[in-house]
Amino acid sequence: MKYVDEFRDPAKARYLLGEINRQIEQIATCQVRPLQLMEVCGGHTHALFKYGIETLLPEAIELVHGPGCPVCVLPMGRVDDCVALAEQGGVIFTTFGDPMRVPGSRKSLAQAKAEGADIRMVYSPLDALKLARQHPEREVVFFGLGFETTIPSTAFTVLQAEREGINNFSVFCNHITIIPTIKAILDSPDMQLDGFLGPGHVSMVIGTRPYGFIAERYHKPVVIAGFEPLDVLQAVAMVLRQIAGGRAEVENQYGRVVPQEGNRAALTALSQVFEVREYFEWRGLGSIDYSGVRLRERYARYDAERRFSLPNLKIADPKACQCGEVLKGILKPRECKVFGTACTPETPLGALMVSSEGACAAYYRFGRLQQQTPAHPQDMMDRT
Amino acid sequence: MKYVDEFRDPAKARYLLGEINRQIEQIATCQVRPLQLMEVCGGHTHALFKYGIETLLPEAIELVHGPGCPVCVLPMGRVDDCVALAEQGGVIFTTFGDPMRVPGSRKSLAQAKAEGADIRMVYSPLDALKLARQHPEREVVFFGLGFETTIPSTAFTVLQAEREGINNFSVFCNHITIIPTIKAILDSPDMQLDGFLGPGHVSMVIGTRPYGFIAERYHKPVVIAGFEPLDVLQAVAMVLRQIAGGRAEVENQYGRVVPQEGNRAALTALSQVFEVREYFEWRGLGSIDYSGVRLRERYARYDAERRFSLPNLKIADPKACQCGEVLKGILKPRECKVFGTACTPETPLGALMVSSEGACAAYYRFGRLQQQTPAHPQDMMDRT
Amino acid sequence: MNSHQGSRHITLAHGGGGKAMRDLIETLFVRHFHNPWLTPLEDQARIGLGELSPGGNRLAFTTDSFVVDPLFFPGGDIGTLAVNGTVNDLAMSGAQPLYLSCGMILEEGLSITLLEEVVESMGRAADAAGVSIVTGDIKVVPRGAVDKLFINTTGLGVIPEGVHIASHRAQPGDAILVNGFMGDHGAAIVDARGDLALDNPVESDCQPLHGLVAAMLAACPDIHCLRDATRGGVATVLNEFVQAAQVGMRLEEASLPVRETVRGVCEILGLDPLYLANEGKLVAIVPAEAAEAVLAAMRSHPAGREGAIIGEVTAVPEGRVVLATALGGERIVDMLVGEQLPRIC
Amino acid sequence: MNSHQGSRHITLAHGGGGKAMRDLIETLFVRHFHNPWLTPLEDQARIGLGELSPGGNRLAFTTDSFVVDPLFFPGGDIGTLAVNGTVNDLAMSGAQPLYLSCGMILEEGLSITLLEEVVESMGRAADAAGVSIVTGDIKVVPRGAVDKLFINTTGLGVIPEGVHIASHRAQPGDAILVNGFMGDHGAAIVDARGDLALDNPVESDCQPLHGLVAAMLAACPDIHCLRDATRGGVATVLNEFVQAAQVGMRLEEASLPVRETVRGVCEILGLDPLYLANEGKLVAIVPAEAAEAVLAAMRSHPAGREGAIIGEVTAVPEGRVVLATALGGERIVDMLVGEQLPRIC
Amino acid sequence: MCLGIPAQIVNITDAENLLAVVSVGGVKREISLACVIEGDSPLEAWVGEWVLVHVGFAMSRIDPEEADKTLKLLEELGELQVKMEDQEGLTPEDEQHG
Amino acid sequence: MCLGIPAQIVNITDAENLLAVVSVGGVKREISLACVIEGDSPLEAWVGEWVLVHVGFAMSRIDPEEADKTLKLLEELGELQVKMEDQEGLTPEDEQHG
Ligand code: SF4
Ligand code: SF4
Ligand SMILES: [Mg+2]
Ligand SMILES: [Mg+2]
Ligand SMILES: [Mg+2]
Ligand SMILES: [Mg+2]
Ligand SMILES: [Mg+2]
Ligand SMILES: [Mg+2]
Ligand SMILES: [Mg+2]
Ligand SMILES: [Mg+2]
Ligand SMILES: [Mg+2]
Ligand SMILES: [Mg+2]
Repeated sequence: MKYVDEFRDPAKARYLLGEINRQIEQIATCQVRPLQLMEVCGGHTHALFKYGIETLLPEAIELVHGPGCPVCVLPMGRVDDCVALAEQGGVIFTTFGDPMRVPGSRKSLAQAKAEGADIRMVYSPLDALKLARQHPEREVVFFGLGFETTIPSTAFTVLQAEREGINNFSVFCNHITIIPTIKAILDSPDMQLDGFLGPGHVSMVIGTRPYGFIAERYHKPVVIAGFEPLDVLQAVAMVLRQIAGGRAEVENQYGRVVPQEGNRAALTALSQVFEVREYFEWRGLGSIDYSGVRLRERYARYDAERRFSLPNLKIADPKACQCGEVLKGILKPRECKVFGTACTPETPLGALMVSSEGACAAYYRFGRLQQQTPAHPQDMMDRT
Repeated sequence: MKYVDEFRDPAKARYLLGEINRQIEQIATCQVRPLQLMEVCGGHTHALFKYGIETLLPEAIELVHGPGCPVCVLPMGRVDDCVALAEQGGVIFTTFGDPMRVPGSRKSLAQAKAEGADIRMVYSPLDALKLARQHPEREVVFFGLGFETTIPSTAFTVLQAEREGINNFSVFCNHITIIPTIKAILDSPDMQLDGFLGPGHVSMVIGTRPYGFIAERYHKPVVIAGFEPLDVLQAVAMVLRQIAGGRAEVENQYGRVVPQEGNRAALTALSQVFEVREYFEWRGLGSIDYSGVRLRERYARYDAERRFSLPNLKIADPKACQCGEVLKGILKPRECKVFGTACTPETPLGALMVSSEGACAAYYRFGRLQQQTPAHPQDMMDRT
Repeated sequence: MNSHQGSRHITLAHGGGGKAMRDLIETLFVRHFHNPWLTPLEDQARIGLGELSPGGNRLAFTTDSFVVDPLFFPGGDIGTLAVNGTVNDLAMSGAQPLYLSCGMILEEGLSITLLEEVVESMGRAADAAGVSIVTGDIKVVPRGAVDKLFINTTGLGVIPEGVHIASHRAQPGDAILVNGFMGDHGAAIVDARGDLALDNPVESDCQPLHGLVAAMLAACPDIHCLRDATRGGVATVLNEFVQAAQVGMRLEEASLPVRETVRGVCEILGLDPLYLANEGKLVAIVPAEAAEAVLAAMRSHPAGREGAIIGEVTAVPEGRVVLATALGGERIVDMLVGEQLPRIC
Repeated sequence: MNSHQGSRHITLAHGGGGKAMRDLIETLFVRHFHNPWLTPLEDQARIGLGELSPGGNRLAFTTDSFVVDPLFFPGGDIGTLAVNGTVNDLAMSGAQPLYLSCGMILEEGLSITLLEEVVESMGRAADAAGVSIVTGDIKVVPRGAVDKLFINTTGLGVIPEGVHIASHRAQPGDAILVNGFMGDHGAAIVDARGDLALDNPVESDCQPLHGLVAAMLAACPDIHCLRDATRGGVATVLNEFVQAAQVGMRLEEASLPVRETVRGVCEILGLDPLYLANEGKLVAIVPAEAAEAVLAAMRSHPAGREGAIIGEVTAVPEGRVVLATALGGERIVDMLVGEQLPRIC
Repeated sequence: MCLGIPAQIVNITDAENLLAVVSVGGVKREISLACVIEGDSPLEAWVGEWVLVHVGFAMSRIDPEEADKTLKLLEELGELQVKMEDQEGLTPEDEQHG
Repeated sequence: MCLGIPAQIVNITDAENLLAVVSVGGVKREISLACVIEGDSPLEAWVGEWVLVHVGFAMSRIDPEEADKTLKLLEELGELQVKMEDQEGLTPEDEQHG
C-alpha cells in the first residue's frame, strides 16, 4: 500500500535506530537519567506497541504516553450521559466503535446495547446523518468524540443536516482540543519532560504554529510526527538532535500530510459550528480550561445537550484508579496499584485499560512480555 | 367433567339409536327417499364427525350441514379487508384462531402474519381490549366474528371500552345473524328439507321463539339441540317423532342451557351497540337481507370500517368452488368437482375446507373412511 | 465468573471466540457438564470405537433444536427438554443413549443467571439420563436476532444387536401402546406465556424414555415400531407409521389415556389431545402376542405407570388411522394440517 | 412443492410436526441431501459400527451453530459454512469426516426459495466434501424470534489409528504453519450487510480442509496440533495452544500471509488480521524436522497453495504468543478481549 | 358455531367489572359475568354455579334440574327399550345399524 | 488518536455534495471531500490524488514530493551510516539494542 509500506521499511528503521543511538551518546542528561519524551497522541502509543518500537529504543529514552486518546480521557459522567441518551425511547445512538466498552458508573455503551438500547456503530458522522434521513420518526444522536482531527467532520455533518433541513439529528458533543491540555501538562509541577512528539493528524488540521509556545515559553523541542514506524523513529531522532544541539523548535517530520498552515476549510467549518467551552472535564486530569468545544447557539437544535435532558453528573473516578498520574507520565502503567489485578482489559477500572490506544491496555496486551521473559535483561520494570 | 361426560354415555346413545330406528320405521317418506335434516350449526357438524355419529345413524337419515359456521361463510373480500387492516402500520389485529387460515384473494391472515403483520390470536374480545390498554400507542382492531352467541360479548367489550375511555380499540364487525339465513334457505327453490336441528348456543341468547316461523309458515319441525352426542341423537329422535306424528313445532332438547326467552341482558347489550345491516354478503350464498349487524352511529369510533379506509371489494368466489351448493345441502361435499383434488385442507379453495366445522374439511378429515373401506357396505357415496 | 463482574448479561464478546467466551465455557459449561471427553476443550470430542462396540453393532445419530417459549414452564425447562428430547430420539431406535453435543445460540443481553439455570438443568438431566455432553458450541447474536436462547442437541447411542425397530414394520394384528397420559406437554405450554390467561395445573411430562424402552425390549426384543410423540402428538406418529408400513390402524377412544385437566384445556380451547405434543410419551407397535407382556413391563417402570393398549394395526384402510369412538361410531384421525389453533367455533 | 402453492413463505405449520413439515422435508431436504441413511426418515440415523472401524479406532464428534448475517456473502453462504465448518472441526482431529446432522431454525415468513437455495448449497457442499447429511430437524419460530435462519450441524468422523493431534502437544522447537491468507472470511463479511458502506472485493475462504489434512498427515503422521482459525482468528488459536501446552510461541510478522485487500479493510477499520475469522484456514504445529515436508504437502494441495511457516514454538514466555515485528521489535499477541470493533482512533 | 363449555364459578375476582374465575376440569380462567347478570343481585351468589362459557363470557346459567330431567328421560327410554326388546326377543346391538 | 489512512481518489460520485470514492488496497468507500475543497476548483482534478482519510472525510492531500523527500533523507542517512560503520568496523545489527 502506497504511503504505508515505504514507511515500514526495516532497513531504514535500522538507520534511524543507529542515528538515535548516536544522538543519545551526545546528550549529557542521558548519563544521569533517561530522557522523557511524551508522545501526545494515542495513535503514536498504538504504533509504538504495534510495531514493538519501544523494545528497539535504547534504555536512555523513556516514552511517556500522553493524554491524546479521546476515549481514554472521557470522564465517567459523560459515559453515563451517553447511556442515558441511548436509553431514551425513540433514540438511535450512533457512535464510533472505540468508546463502546468504556465503563460508565453503571454500565458501558456495550452493556446498554446488550440490554436493549438502540446503539449503532458508524464509520463516519455522515453515516449517522444517513440514519436520521432513513428514520425520520426516530431521534438520531451522534456521539461526537475526538480532537481537532475529527471536529471538522462533525461540523460539516451539522452543516449538511442544516442544508437538508434534517431535524431529527443531533450531536452529543465531547470534542476536545489538544493545545490547552499540553499546556496544562507543562504547567503541572510534578512533570519533567524533555520533548514532545506532536500529533500528526491533529496538526494536519491546526498546522504547526499552535505548538510554538512549547518551544518558546517552555523551551521544549516538538516534532510533529506521522504514524508509521519510520515516522515515529525519525521524529524521535529529530527531537534528540534538537536536545543534543540545545535547540527547542517546532519541527515537522510529517510534511507529506501536515501543511504548516493546517487545513483552512476544515478550520473554517470548525469555528462556524463550534465554540470553545470555558472548561471541560477530563478523566484523570480534572477540569481543564478552554479544552472542550460545544455547538454554537445558532446550531442549538443539533445539540443533544440542549435537546435532551441529561443527568450531567460529575462522577469521581474510582478511588483506586491512577489514570491521571499515568496520563501525566508520573506513573508508568504498571506502577498503578490496580494494574493487571483489579484493572484488566476485561474488567477495566480506568479508561486507559479500554481503548487500544490506552497506555495501560497497550502495556497489558503487548507489553507484558518483558516482565516475564529474561530475553531482554536490559528491560527494567519501569520502562516497558 | 360435569355436564359433559354424562351426555356422552354410550349406553344411553344406544337407547336413542334404538328410538331413532323405531321412528324411522313409522315414517312413510323413508321408504321413498332419505329424510333430509339440516343441522344449522357448525358446532353440530363438528360433533357429528368427532363422535362418528353419522356412521351410527340409519341410512334413511341424511344430515345436511347448514350455513352455521361463521368462518365458512366469510366472503373472500372480507378476508382481504382483514389482511388490509392487519397490514396497516401501527395496527395490532386481534382474532380468534378459527379464521387464521381462511383464504383471501391474495393471502390468508396466517400468511399475512408470516409476512410480518402484527396479528394476535385472542380467546376473548376482552383480551383484545386488554392489548389496547397495554399498547396505547397502537391501534388494536378486534375481528368481530360470529352469530348471536358471540355478538353480546363484542357488545359488552365495546361498552367497557367506552366506560374506560379507551380510544385505540375498534371492532371490524363481521357478526351475522342466523334467522334471515335460515329463511333464505327455506325460500330457495332447489331445497327439500324435512326438519332442523336448531343451534343450541345461538338459542341460549335469542331463545326459542324466533324459530316459530319455521314450524308455522314452512311446516318444518325444529329441535334446539345441545352439542354432546346424546344431545344430537335425542334431537334427531325428537325431529323424527314430530315427523312421524305429523307435527311441526319448535321443541327444546337443550333445556339445561337454553331458556325459552333467551338471555335478556345479552340481547339488551347487543341491540344497544349493534343495528341490523340492510344486507350482508355470505360466501357461497350471496347477499342476504338483514343478515348482518354493524355498530350503531353512537359507537362509530369503535367501528374499524369507519375508522380505517378498507378496500371493501366484493371478490367473486373461485369459479370451481361449489361451497354455496354444499351449504344449501344441494351437493354433498364429495360431489363438489374440486373436493380432494384442487381443494384440500392444505390448499383450501373454499372456506368449507378450512374450518374444522366446515363440512368439506370434516368430510375430508374424518369421513374418507367410508369411501375406502368395505367395512360398512351400507354406506353409499352420497350419504357419508 | 470473575470476568462477568458488573455484567450479568451476555454480550457479543461472549460469542467472539476470545477470552470472554473461553471463560464462559470454562466457568459454566465445563463445570456443569464435566466429563473426560469434554474437558480437553478440543474442537471435537473423541470417542474410542472400542467403548461403543460392547453395547451393540450400530450407532444411532439424531439431532433436534429446542426453541420452546417460555424457557421455563411447569414441569421442566428448555434444558431438560434439550437433553431428554434427544435421549428419546435415540431411545426410539432401541439404542442406549451415550453422548450428546450442545449448540447454544444466545441473545445479546441474556441474563447469565438464567443461562446458568438452563445449563445446570441440562447437566442434571444428562446425569439423570446417564449421558455425557461431550462437545459444544456457543454463538451470541445481536439483540433481536434470536428470542433469548435456542439449544441444539445431537446425540449418539448404540443399538443392541438383534433390535430392529422401524416405522415400516407395523403389521396387521400388532398392538398399539402408549406409555401414559397424552398431551401433558402441549397442554402445559399452550398458555405458559399467559396470552390466553389460563390458570393451568398441567405439568409437562418431560422425561427420558430409554430406561422404559430397555424394559420393554427385555419383555419383547422384537418391538416393531417406536416413536416419541412430540410435535403433532400421538396422531402424527400413528399417521407416519401407517404411511411407512402401508397398513391401517384402529384406535379405541375409550382406551386413550388423557388427564382430566388436559381435557379441560382442550375443551376450553377447542383442541384435540391426540395432536398435543408430549415430551415423555412414546407410541409402540408390538406383535399382538407380546402386547400384554410389554404392557406389564411398561406399567412396572416409573415412566410407564399409566401405559395402555390403545388400538391395533389393521390391514385396511391402508394409510389411515381410524378411531372407534366410545359411542360406537368411527372417524379418521388424519395428519395435522397447519398448526392446531385455539377455536371458538 | 404442491403444498406450498400460493405460499412461498415458511409458516408456523411447517414446523408443526404435521403434513406441511413432512412435505417440506421430503420435497426439499430429502431431495438435496438424498442418501440411504436419511431416506427412511426415522427419528435417528443408524450407522453400522462395521462401516466405521476400517477408517480408524476413534470417533470424532463435533457441533457448531451457524448464525452468519447476511446469509449470502461473497464466496459462500450459510449453507456452505454449515457443512465446511463442521467438516473442518472433524478434520482438525485428523478424522475423515463422514456423517452430518442438520438442525434448522426458520423464521416464520422466510422465503421458501431462499431456504431451498441454502439447502441446495448444503447438499452441494456435502457432496464436495464427501459427507452425508443423515439426520435432521426443522423448527419454525414466530416472526421476530429468529433472524431468518440458523443452522446447526453436528458431525461424525473416524480418526485413523496412530494420529494423536491435541492442543497440549505443542513443544518448543515445533514449527507453526498456516495454509494461506489470513482473515479473508472476516474481511469478507465485516461489512457484508453494508452498514459501513465498504465496496470490498474480498471473498470468504470457506472450504473443507480434510483433504489438506490428509495430505499433511501423509507427510507427517505426527502432527502435534491442528485447529481451524475461525472466530477469533489465528491469534486466538495460538493462544489456546500456548495455554494448553504451557509453552510460548514466536511469530514472524514478515511471514504472515495477508491479502492486500484484507490489509486494506484492516487499515480502514482499524482491525488486526490476526484476529479476523477464517473459514478455510488451519493452524498446524508440527515437529521442526517435518516442517518443510508438511509445508510442501500443503502447497501441493489446492487448499494450501499459499501455506507458510509463520513461527515456532518456544519454551518461554510460557502461555504467551510473541510477534517479532518486521522492524525487529516484539509485541505480545494476546487473546481477544471483547469483540474486535471498528476503530477511528 | 359457538364453542361453549360448561364451567363452574370458583370465585369473584372483580365485582365492579363483573369478573369471576371459572374452572373446567381443574383448569381456571377469568371470565366476565356481564352477560348473565341482571339488576344488582349479589355476585357471590354465583359462586358454585355452573355456566356455559363462550369467548370468555358466561352466556347462560346451566339449569341442573333440566339436565337431570334430560338424563332421567333417557334412562326411562332405556328401561322402556329393554322391556320392548324382551317382548321382541331382540338385543339393542342388532338394531344399531338397523 | 485519529486513525488516518492514505487513500487514492478513484472517482467523483456526487459533485454537489462533494462525495468521491477512494480505494485503500483495492477496498473502496465513498468519502466526503468537503474538508479539502476550497473555492470551486473542479472536483475531477482530484481523481488520482492521494488523500489522508479520517472518519469518512478526506482531511489532507498527501504531498508526494514531501514523502519522497523524507524517504530520500532516510536513504542518505543509511549511506552515511554505512560509511561511518565502515570506519568504525561495526555492523548496524550490533547497535540495534544499543
Ligand atoms: S491500571 Fe487501570 S486504573 Fe490504573 S492507570 Fe491503568 S487504566 Fe487507570
Ligand atoms: S370442496 Fe372446497 S370448493 Fe368444493 S364445496 Fe368444499 S370447500 Fe368449497
Ligand atoms: Mg431428532
Ligand atoms: Mg425429537
Ligand atoms: Mg422423535
Ligand atoms: Mg464451535
Ligand atoms: Mg427478544
Ligand atoms: Mg465444533
Ligand atoms: Mg467450528
Ligand atoms: Mg474449530
Ligand atoms: Mg426433530
Ligand atoms: Mg428478522
